[in-house]
Amino acid sequence: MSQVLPREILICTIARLLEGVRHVAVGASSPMPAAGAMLLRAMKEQVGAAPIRISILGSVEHNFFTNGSTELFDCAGQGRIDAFFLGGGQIDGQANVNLVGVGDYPQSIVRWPGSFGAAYLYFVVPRVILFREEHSPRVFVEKVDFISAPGTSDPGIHRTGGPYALLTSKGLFQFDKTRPGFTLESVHPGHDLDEIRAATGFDFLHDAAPPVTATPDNAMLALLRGRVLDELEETYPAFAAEMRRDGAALPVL
Amino acid sequence: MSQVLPREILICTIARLLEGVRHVAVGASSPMPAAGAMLLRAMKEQVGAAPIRISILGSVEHNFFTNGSTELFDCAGQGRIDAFFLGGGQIDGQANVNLVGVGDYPQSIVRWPGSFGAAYLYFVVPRVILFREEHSPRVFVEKVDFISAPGTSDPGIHRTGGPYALLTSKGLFQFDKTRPGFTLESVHPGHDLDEIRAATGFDFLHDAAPPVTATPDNAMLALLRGRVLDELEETYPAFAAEMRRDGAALPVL
Amino acid sequence: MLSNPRALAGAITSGMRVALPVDYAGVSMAMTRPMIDHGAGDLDLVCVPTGGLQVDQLIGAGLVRSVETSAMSLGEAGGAPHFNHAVKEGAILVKGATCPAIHAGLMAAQKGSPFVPMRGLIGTDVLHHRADWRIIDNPFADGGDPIVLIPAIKPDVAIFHAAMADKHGNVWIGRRRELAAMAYASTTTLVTVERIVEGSLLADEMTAAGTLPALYVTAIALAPKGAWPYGLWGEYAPDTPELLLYGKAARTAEGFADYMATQQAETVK
Amino acid sequence: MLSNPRALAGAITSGMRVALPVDYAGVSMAMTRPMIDHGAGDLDLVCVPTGGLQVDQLIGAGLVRSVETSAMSLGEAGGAPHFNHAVKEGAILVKGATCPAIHAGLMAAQKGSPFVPMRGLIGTDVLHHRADWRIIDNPFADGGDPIVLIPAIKPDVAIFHAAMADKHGNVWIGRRRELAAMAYASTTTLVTVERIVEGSLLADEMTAAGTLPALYVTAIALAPKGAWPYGLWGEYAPDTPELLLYGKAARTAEGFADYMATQQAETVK
Repeated sequence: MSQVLPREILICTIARLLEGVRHVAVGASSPMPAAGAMLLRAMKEQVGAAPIRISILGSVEHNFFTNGSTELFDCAGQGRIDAFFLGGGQIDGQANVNLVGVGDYPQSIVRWPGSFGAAYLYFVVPRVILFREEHSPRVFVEKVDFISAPGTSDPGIHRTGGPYALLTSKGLFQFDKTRPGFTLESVHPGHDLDEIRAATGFDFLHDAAPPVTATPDNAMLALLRGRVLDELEETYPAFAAEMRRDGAALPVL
Repeated sequence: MSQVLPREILICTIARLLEGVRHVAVGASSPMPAAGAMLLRAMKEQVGAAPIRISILGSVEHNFFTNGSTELFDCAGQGRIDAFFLGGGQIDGQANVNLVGVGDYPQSIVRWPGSFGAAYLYFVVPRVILFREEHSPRVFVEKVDFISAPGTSDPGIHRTGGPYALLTSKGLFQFDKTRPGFTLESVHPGHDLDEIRAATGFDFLHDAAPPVTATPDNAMLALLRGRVLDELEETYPAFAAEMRRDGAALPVL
Repeated sequence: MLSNPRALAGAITSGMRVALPVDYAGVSMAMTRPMIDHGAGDLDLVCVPTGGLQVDQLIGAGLVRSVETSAMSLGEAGGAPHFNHAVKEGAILVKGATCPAIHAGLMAAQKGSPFVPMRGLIGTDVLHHRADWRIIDNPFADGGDPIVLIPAIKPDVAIFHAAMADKHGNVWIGRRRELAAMAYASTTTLVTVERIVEGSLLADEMTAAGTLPALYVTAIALAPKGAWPYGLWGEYAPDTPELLLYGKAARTAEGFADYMATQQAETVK
Repeated sequence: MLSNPRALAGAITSGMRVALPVDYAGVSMAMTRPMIDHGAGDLDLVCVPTGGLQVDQLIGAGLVRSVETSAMSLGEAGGAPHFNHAVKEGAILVKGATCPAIHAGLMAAQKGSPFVPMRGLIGTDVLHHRADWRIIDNPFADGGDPIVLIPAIKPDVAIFHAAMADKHGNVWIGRRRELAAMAYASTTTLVTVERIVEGSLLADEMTAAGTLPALYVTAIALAPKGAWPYGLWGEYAPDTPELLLYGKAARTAEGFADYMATQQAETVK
């Protein structure tokens, strides 16, 4: 059995988080979410299960929309998008997401691009996966400086979507909206609970000895390294090449 | 000089009523409004004036819309349609229009097709020309049985459009929204005030001896009988043929 | 995803809200007979934005509970006989509308919004008879300025006919974008087409511009001349003599039964 | 109706509200330099729905009073340096939005409505900083159910780049229908195109499906490669090295001046 790259574990985890979706939308510059979605699609196809639709925003190749840039939001509002990914310059323990900046708005000290569609999509996409590789106290803060999209809403607020999980380079968290707060579900190979606690600016629940994130079996890995990287290459050529290079450098056990 | 057909007078009157518009929309089965608009367009072109745009609904040939059947209404709401024509099973002295039926709604005694877009367009098209050839007390009533579109609105109601004139086979009326009510502007050749009074179920203002509706000069008539009928033929072949046949039967003086 | 009109009709169940297009935009007449044979009734029809032959036949067959429409006619063939009769008898509920209000209701559903506002309407008997519409004062004005709110129209199924589809389920609707609006707003969408083309309609930007993506399409059936006797925008003209024939025949129950029986001979596969 | 980019820029006057498209949808970069040379300032930009290179250059040239946008970046080339600097200095007003809110505002203008409702937003700091938006309780709910209303966005002018136009003034926008939405909502629309084609784009149903009719188009100018260094959907890809070059150069006033001077040599007709 071959060794597994950290990014391969992330991609396979994303595929697992998407289990059961019919339609997933991913951002233009989100190769790992796209890879996870493509991996799940390939796995479903192998067993003859219902097909999964993947919309990659800004891609001419994987764009199923024909009504301009409003269609993604309309489609989500109609309940036709089951899963979406959000990053965030800051994410806090209530799953609030900040895409705008650090410091007092509008004259922030650090400024990120902006909220994009998050202030809407977070409310209407049932399974929003928070995905941020950098796992550090400057990203995972006690309280965000600006709420681009809130993790939870009061009961009287119409909301059909929200945070489902938080995936980082170190671990995987589930979100409990009743509490509200995150629970550490698993720690990626090579990391541990103390490290995650030190790198996380908010409190979270966890087992005394949390499990290790599952690594993919050989079949899943073969699919990812073969067909999925081929498919990925059309839209994310640089990322696919990097994955192949890193994969080739792995020692075979 | 040749004699003039009654319908030619109507078409030339329509062209005069449209003076100054940039964009006029006409219904699919409205050959005379279309002819009037085409006549004005041809006259403007002859003198090198700003062009007039004519949208004929339901026509593939004269359709400038590409956003489905909602576009006419959007376009009107944007203020891009200057003139439109409305008929009406009943029209009353307040310029209320009934396109639905006679008797108690919904189980009307007589039922017409329905309100179509009138309940909106009458509010947002600045120059709505009420056009109904049949001039009889059953059409021009004291009070309509169903208001598909009201002639006037209270001052607090947002309204940028409304009735501009009423043209029938017998005469031409202007509408005064402050009164509100109609004023007979002219009587078509071959008709008189007493006849119009008898045929009209509502009161209207008029001069003791109202003028006769202007007949077209030879240049206007030549344009109508030539180029305009040719243009009209593409969309309304039966109507154009009828006009040619009637014109050919006229004695030349 | 490729099927036939009878199988498509099988997806309709009693009590569904069904969106149907205006006569010139792509009426799936090919679905009318299969719907009647299938027999799912108590339908609430939404005409986008007006109705005609298909609606009249469905009413004649006793499948219709209510009709939301801004007009109903057979065009040159005059009034819609079964509609007019059913209204007079009180056999169906009519929700009278005006064209842009129906488009507005579909737009609200497309946007996932509970309503959209619409100018006009105030002082009309159209509004007067719509207890399901609301008036509020425009919150952006300094008091006053009443405006009507139209609630979202969310049909269970949209049914229409188009020129072509590909094997991936994409449907070319051209500039008849009300068909896309119907599909966006509806839970399921059933489409009959003149022809199935090779390749993907989304692969080329020219065809993609007029394409309703498969994402919104539940099932497609091949039905050449499937809008007949209506025309199909950009493809063929209406068959006016046939419409006149129907308009005359349908004035009596026997005439309607005879007409429909004759049609059946032609449309059964 | 056919003109050149400099003449088009002449139609812009100080204080206008200007709608500009997202980086991949057809930014008329060919208009940027003529706009700067023309010098009409105090512009209120509306990014549909996000901004980048063009907006940054207009800010750098001192022409911008405010920017309504849901995001601002140069993509792979990082943050927009002049935008970020101007925001920090308080030199421009930012009206922070979220993509569907900008589309909603344009849709309200397209429909001639004063506002449209939009789900989401409640509890965000985006909403908190928009005093021009309103919250009402959904009149169709049984009390409660707050919903945000977005007022109509009515730009004075929309400016974009497209693949082709015909001599009648019709513009082919393909499936980038946000360009049509911008034009519907705006008083005037200025368009640069890659090429002018013979005949009418409306004469054929295939091209008509992707065409913005001349009715909404004020003037058109030929500008081959007019989106460069951005790409044009379905035509050519973005020139990422050039974007990186700008991103680096524009960090200093001198770098920006040098960069713009070099561009001028290339774009002056």
